[in-house]
Amino acid sequence: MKRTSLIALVLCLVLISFAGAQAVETFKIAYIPTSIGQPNTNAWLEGMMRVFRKYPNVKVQSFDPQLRADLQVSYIDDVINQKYDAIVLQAVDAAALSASVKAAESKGIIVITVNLAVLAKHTASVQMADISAGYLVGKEMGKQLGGKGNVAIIQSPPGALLGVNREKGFRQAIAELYPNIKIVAAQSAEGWKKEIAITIMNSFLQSFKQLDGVFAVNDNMAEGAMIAAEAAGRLKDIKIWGANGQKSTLELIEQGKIAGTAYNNCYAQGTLIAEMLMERLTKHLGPSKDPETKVIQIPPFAATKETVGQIPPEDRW
Amino acid sequence: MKRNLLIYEVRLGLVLLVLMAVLTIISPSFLSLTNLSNVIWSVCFIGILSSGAIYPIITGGIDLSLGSLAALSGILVDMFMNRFGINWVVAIVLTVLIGALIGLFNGFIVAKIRVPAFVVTMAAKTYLYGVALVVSNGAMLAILKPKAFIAIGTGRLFNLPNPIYIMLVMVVLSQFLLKQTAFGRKVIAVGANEVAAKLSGIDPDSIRLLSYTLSGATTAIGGVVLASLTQQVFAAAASDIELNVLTALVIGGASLLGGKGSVVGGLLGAMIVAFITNGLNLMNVPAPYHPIVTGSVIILALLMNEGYLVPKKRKKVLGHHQAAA
Amino acid sequence: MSSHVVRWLVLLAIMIVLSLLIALVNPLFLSTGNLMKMLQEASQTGIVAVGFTLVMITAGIDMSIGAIIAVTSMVSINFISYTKLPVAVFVPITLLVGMIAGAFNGFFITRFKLPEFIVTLGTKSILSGLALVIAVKDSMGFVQNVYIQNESYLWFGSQTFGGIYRTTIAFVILGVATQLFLKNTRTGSYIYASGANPNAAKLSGINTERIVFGVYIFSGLCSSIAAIFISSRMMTAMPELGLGQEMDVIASVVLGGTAFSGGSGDIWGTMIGAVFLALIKNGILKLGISPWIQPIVIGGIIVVTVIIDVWQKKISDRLAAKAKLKKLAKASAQSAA
Amino acid sequence: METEGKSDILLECRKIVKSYNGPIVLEDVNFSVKRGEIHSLVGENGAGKSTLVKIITGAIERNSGDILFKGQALPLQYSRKYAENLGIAVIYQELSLIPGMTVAQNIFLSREPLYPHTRIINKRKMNAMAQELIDRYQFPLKPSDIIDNISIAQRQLVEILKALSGNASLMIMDEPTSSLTRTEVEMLFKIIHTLKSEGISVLYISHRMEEVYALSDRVTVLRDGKLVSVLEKEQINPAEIIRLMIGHKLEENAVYHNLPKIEGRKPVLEVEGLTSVGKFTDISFTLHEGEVLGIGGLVGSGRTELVRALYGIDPYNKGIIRYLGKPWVPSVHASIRSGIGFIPEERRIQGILAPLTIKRNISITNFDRIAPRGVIKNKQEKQLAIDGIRLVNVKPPDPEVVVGNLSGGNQQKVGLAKWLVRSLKLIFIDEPTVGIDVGTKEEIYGHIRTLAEQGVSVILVSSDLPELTRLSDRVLILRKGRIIKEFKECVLTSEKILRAASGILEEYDEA
Repeated sequence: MKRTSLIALVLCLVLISFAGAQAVETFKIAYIPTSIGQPNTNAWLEGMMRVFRKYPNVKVQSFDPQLRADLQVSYIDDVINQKYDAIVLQAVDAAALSASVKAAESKGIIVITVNLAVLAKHTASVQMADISAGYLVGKEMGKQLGGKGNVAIIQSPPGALLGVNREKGFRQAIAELYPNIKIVAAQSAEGWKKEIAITIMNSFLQSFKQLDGVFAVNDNMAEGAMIAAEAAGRLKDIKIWGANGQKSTLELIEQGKIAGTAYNNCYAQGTLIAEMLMERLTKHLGPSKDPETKVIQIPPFAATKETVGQIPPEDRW
Repeated sequence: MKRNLLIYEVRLGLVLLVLMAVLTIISPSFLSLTNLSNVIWSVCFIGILSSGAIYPIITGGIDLSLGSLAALSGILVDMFMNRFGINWVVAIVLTVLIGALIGLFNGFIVAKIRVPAFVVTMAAKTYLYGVALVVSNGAMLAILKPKAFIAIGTGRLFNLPNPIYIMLVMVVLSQFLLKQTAFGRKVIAVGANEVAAKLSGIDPDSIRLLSYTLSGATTAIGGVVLASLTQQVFAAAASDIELNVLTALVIGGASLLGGKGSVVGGLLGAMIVAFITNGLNLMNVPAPYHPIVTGSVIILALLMNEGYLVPKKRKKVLGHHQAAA
Repeated sequence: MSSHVVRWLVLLAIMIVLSLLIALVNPLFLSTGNLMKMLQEASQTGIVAVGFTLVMITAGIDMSIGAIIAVTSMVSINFISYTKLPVAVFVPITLLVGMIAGAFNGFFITRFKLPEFIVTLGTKSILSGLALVIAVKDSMGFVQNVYIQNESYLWFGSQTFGGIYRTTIAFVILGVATQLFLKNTRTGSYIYASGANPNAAKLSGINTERIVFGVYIFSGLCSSIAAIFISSRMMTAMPELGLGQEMDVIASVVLGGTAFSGGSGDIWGTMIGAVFLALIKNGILKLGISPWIQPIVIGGIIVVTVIIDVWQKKISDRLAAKAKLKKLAKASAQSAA
Repeated sequence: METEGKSDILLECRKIVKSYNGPIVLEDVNFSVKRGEIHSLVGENGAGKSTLVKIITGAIERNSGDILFKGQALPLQYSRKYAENLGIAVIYQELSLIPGMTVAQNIFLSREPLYPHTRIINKRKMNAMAQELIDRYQFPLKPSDIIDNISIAQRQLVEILKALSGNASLMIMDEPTSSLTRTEVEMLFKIIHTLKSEGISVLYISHRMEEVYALSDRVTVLRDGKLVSVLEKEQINPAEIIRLMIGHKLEENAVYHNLPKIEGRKPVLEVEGLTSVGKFTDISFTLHEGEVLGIGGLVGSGRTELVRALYGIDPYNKGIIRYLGKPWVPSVHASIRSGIGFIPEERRIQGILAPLTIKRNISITNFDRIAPRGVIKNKQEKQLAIDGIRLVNVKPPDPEVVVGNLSGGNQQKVGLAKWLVRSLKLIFIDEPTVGIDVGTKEEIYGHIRTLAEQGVSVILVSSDLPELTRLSDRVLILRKGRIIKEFKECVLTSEKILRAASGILEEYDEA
């Protein structure tokens, strides 16, 4: 038991050293993305911080749900218990988070969702509209293909709404605008993983001697598809599109290796969210009383070799 | 033992051939050099990790920290090369050394302090993920240079991707180390009967220590290769890969109670899974059905290996419990 | 036996110390609301862990628990969204599905003597696929997660007097019942026997196959119970719900002192283990530290805890040995005289 | 308990035939046990003893022949439970108790007293019943003892109680004394006689002739699956039994009595005042080249601890050891490198690597030879295994056979072989022939003597006194960690051995 208490003491020091000084009167904001360490989630945070840095009394705490809705739910409960003032949430699932969001707002916590509005009504949702992003990709790719050809899709894991919506939009565009473009295959990459996207692309290249376009529902997987196509020496004949517009992909677009992506200015998104929050917080407005969730859509921008130049370096994430 | 395991691996090989035959019939584009090389390519990462992960398992332990460590290694090698500007060869050596050290640390807690390997390495999985986040500033970093480094993962030799050669070399080395060296034999002995091994002049602790160190080192190599072929590193890069490695090894004849197993079997196991996935992709089977088929085939493969479903007289196999005794 | 009690005390001591430290940093940690929530999370893991403990006592392992949660929650979701059946009808059916899944494991493990680990991994894979297949879909065939409104179903995940979650109550009841069952019934002792020395158990006329079979069914049952509470509490379910929870469950059981070698361990330990894990994971969020550091601290605490556990065992053993030596010395002195 | 008339016979087997698809292991064996008699069943391994027992207990079915128990004919195929319910109980060689459970739980496992109309165990009642049994036979046990914490002998008592609680009328004991000390054996014998006096028949299976000799009312001898003969009380004598079992009279040279004088040989191991607190105290002796030094004494007298310390497994507190004249600090590694070998007790737990092949088991101590640079030379390894197998003639002589599947005797031979292939100077041997049949015993004795004749020094620890006296040039008797007696001269025939043995017993019982 002596040893136990000794260890305990050590732990005590460790923990306390970690525990930052808790300012007395602060706004505590919880940032709950689908997972940390992703370019877009980091960019949103950075975008928000560009605003929050001006307010010393704002403390932002991020959480790491590792793509698990049940963890997001549990984090929100915790945020409620800890009496945070606001939550910025990129929901893994629209239904799964509804109950929690409802609870949070009823406790006077402002909830702003990113990219995906949960079913329950909440203060605001700032979206890069997934469906229209997919639609945009479909439209642009169709143009590049001259309205005909074989196209394959690298899907997100089944049930991941973000990816699913983009795919929906894409399929919709193809169906409506290009009757001569055939969607020949669709395979989903477990965990949005790049190496798996490569494997899937390989099997596409294998099964289709004539493949003209590939839509990977995020840039990461598009890069994977690119690697595979390049290795097979068929990159020239295949227009690979992604969605998000992360920095590395934009560079590949400039090099002409990737055909394009639906670029979304995550910094701007983050900044917008932060400004809305500060507005309500400083005026102590609390969650909005409006009957409907205020949805702000940031129109996606089709970044291709031609247009990518228009994206200034400071907006590249 | 050796003879039995050989038989086991041969049987596994047969299962693989049957599978390939079936796939060729179903989808003609299956049996082509490019496709086969693609499939083998897709098991490279698992193959490389298995070549080291087999050792803790044979000593009756386990290493669940593979995924986090691999990701961390990728991040480290990138940091060395592109943040500190160290020559890529040196950077890789450093990374592998660090991987070995982390493995050694796990091994120390398991062998010397005698904490169950499962808990130790599971905790390691957790905190190494944290370390990876810290080192990478929680960012997903793209590796675009040096070209030589990228070539490791993306280059080709005799029209086959480099990783295949790397994996084959590691697997062969691992198999050789296990079957043809005193060290390997000692590892097996410790797994089979620690007391007897000890009385025969083997020091189980140091054998364990070395096993985990090996596992750490090979995992680091795997991480480097993964980083090079995806040209990108981040903390969650290889999350949960350890389960796939474990599955491969156990299909390959390894027993979680120790004393049994081989990396060649592990590779065959991984390929069985990979071929199924590939076949499903070629046939464009919708995602939900992939795991169903894979799972069923795994169980069928097991049944075959245990001597069921095959006409020849079934061989009595030890159940887990007897094996434990 | 007594050594068990000691290690519980040690674990509890560590828990108390940690709680106090966390409370120092953030008093909200000790608020009823938070404690109840912590217990609720412990219960969600714990309910599964109870079944898992029995599996491990028979020297087995069940990697399919997560997938069983996924598939069973999908089953009840289907009932809710496609039928008007009352909860009292479809919840039992859901539980039955869980038991069938467990029986599937049990069958291959006992009938064909396949290694538990890999069989259950196979099952996991199959079931997680099934969960996707049966998941509620929209017109375009994409998975669409339902927002549960069925009041009587939401009852399970809701709170009751004193803010206690019903999940917690269920966990306690299940835990205590199982513990009593293990220690006081014939079947209970058969379970230990089958894990500790299967051959001997067979010699005593125990049908170990049947025991193992039953244990996997029970594990399936526990997982499906958890599925109902979790989905009710989230007011929805996803086809990937529960996947990735295996590690937490195993960790609780192992921290609770049940060995992979079988024949030892009990539910008290598992319950403490589950609460311990929930405590760290919940407490860490109270420290206001970066999510990058959190896993490092959690991993660190777990390692330190198990090391302490080993030490306390070593110490008590050493004390015992010392006492024995004293006795021997006395004896030899007498014999010399 | 009447002993007149037909009912005199409890168990009768007529013309039992058993063959495991092909080879016939039992051929027309007739066998009977009377009520309240102690009946020994002897024969070499493979003679069919265990098969016959398995058939009687219902573990396996017979091909033909009748079994009558209490005059009732038993079906061709029946379960263990069925036999148990009839009153046929077995004390298994490998103890069949559940670790972690209490004595009471083990005694009543699967027969626990339940509360009416439930499956809930009535623990109070169960413990009371256990206590009752224990008192009745005055066993040194407590119902609440956890099995892991009691001695092997006590566990055996639990086994017996387990059988008694199922009110058995025939109790089959398979090698019950293999792991018991002399005094424990005597206690067991007392118990066996108590059982007899209660009219319970005991079917006793053992390789230890002196036990068979001391206990039996009748002895049935099997050889190669055939009944050789049934000896009545007066006909029983060890030499005769061995003759019947082995089939040919043991050539005289099988009994090693022409022991060479050890004077003038150079000392190999010199030990002075070796002490390990709580294990052994002030041990001093000198072991000469080619000498077999026996160490006797009760289990727990410090014999095993002593050799473990000398071999370098366990540390010791004080004392000086000289090996080949030079000061020596033992460590397993150093020992092996300098030509010292060690054959531990409990061969299955400590000796062999059960899941590995003979070849692998032999290599384990010889990496310096088959893998000088760390890489294994397959040819040498194979050759080494073949040599080893030939040296001790393991059956089957196939290096690739898994050791776990060999008979106890052959496992021990492999354990011996891995050392014999090395050029040894000194070897420690702990309980080499536990549970091994007479024939193999003789072989192993042969190897030990051959070692000695080749100039290898041997330290032999054994509870089997004939073994000690037959093989050793000198015997040290340990008691409570001290040397209390040294025997110099040795004896020849088994009767003399038995007499000497009991003589020795008196010697150290009074000390």
